[in-house]
Amino acid sequence: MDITVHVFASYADAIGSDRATVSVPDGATVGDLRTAIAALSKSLPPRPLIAVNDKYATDDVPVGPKDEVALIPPVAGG
Amino acid sequence: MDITVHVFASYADAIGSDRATVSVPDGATVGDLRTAIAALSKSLPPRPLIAVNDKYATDDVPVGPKDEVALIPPVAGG
Amino acid sequence: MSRAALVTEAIDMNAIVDEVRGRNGERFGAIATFIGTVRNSDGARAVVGLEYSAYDSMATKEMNDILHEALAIAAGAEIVAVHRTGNLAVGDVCVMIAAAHVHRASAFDACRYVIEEIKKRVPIWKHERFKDGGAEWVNAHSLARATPDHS
Amino acid sequence: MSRAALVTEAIDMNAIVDEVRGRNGERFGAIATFIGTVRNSDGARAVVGLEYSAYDSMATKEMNDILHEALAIAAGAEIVAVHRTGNLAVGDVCVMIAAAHVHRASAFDACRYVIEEIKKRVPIWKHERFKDGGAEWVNAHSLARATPDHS
Repeated sequence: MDITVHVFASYADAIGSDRATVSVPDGATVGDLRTAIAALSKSLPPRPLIAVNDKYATDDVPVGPKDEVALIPPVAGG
Repeated sequence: MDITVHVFASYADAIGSDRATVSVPDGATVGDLRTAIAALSKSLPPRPLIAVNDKYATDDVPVGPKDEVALIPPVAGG
Repeated sequence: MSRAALVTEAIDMNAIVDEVRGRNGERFGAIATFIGTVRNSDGARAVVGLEYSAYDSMATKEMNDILHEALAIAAGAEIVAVHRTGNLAVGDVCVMIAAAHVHRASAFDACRYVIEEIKKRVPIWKHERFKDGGAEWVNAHSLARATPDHS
Repeated sequence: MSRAALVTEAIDMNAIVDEVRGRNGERFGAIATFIGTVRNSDGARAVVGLEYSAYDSMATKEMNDILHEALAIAAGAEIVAVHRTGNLAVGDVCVMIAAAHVHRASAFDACRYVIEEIKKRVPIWKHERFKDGGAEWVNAHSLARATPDHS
């Protein structure tokens, strides 16, 4: 299945877009997604932080095409 | 010697004045003064807090007629 | 009513203090605030301005989660937390927290908790523009390194 | 310039924040404030107003001593502390501390230190007027007991 990922800030600069589509097997988890996303650019860290439906997600969380998935660079608010 | 003491807030209410004069021997200390002041009213505590020249003073501090002496009730600023 | 929000307009400090004080400002007694402003330098480099961007929906959710955690720490508090996004100039207020409580220790604790957690968790990013013509994502130096697993 | 003072007029919160921020508010990044207001009750009794009185010369000296101690804790901070005296209504601001620093931890520490020490040491007294017609010196209950030796 294809998962569309929102990409922000320095990571968007790294891949040249604020959106990316990655293919993962049906039944994939956040852990699988991280590996697939890291392969998009050498400038991304090997295990980038992922949010699913506005929540930081651990590797065991399942993802599907209806989930809102985002790639979260180190935050710098405040 | 006579020492004039500034009296504030609840202590002023207790003695009915914002100023009191107490007699202590020449060479007296804050400790002597506390005892003399406490005797002014039964509503005063036995060892009221004393400031000499705008500074909280311990019993060993000597006092003279030129010092500014004040009787300090429990503070309640802020 | 406690609330947390991203805002794009300038932050009015007096209005936020008045908001946590309530209509007559009479219930609480103690208000602690934190105000963050844009500094004119980052290390040795002179800053001329910056842009905050956010993952809006998640940032708003995280800020509200933080608020609820703070209200659990300081029961009965009234807390407002706002973070500005967009282009800011040096000296502009970028974030403000105000926490009102009957007891000052709780007001301070709530205020401090909210700003510390915002800095740790809320998906907001800062792009600084330098006097030397350069520009940089703050913390972008960690991009090439392994990002710690925050989860 | 850091400063501490007793004031008789209303406290302008925005003006004090602007004062510690400096002319362009650009040096510090972090400002912590504490604002104390007159509450509408003291325990079960409804308060209608109060009067703060002070031993002016000593209160000013103590507040400045406290400021210098805070500046030793948070080197490089800019701190303003003002305490109002006279008759105040419910909701009025009675005390405000603002501490600006490059680092937020130091801004919070300085702000907190100043308000805690003001409450402990500065010769200011509070005479509350109650809705039931009564009036009382706050803490006056300890008058008949032995006052602890603070020296």
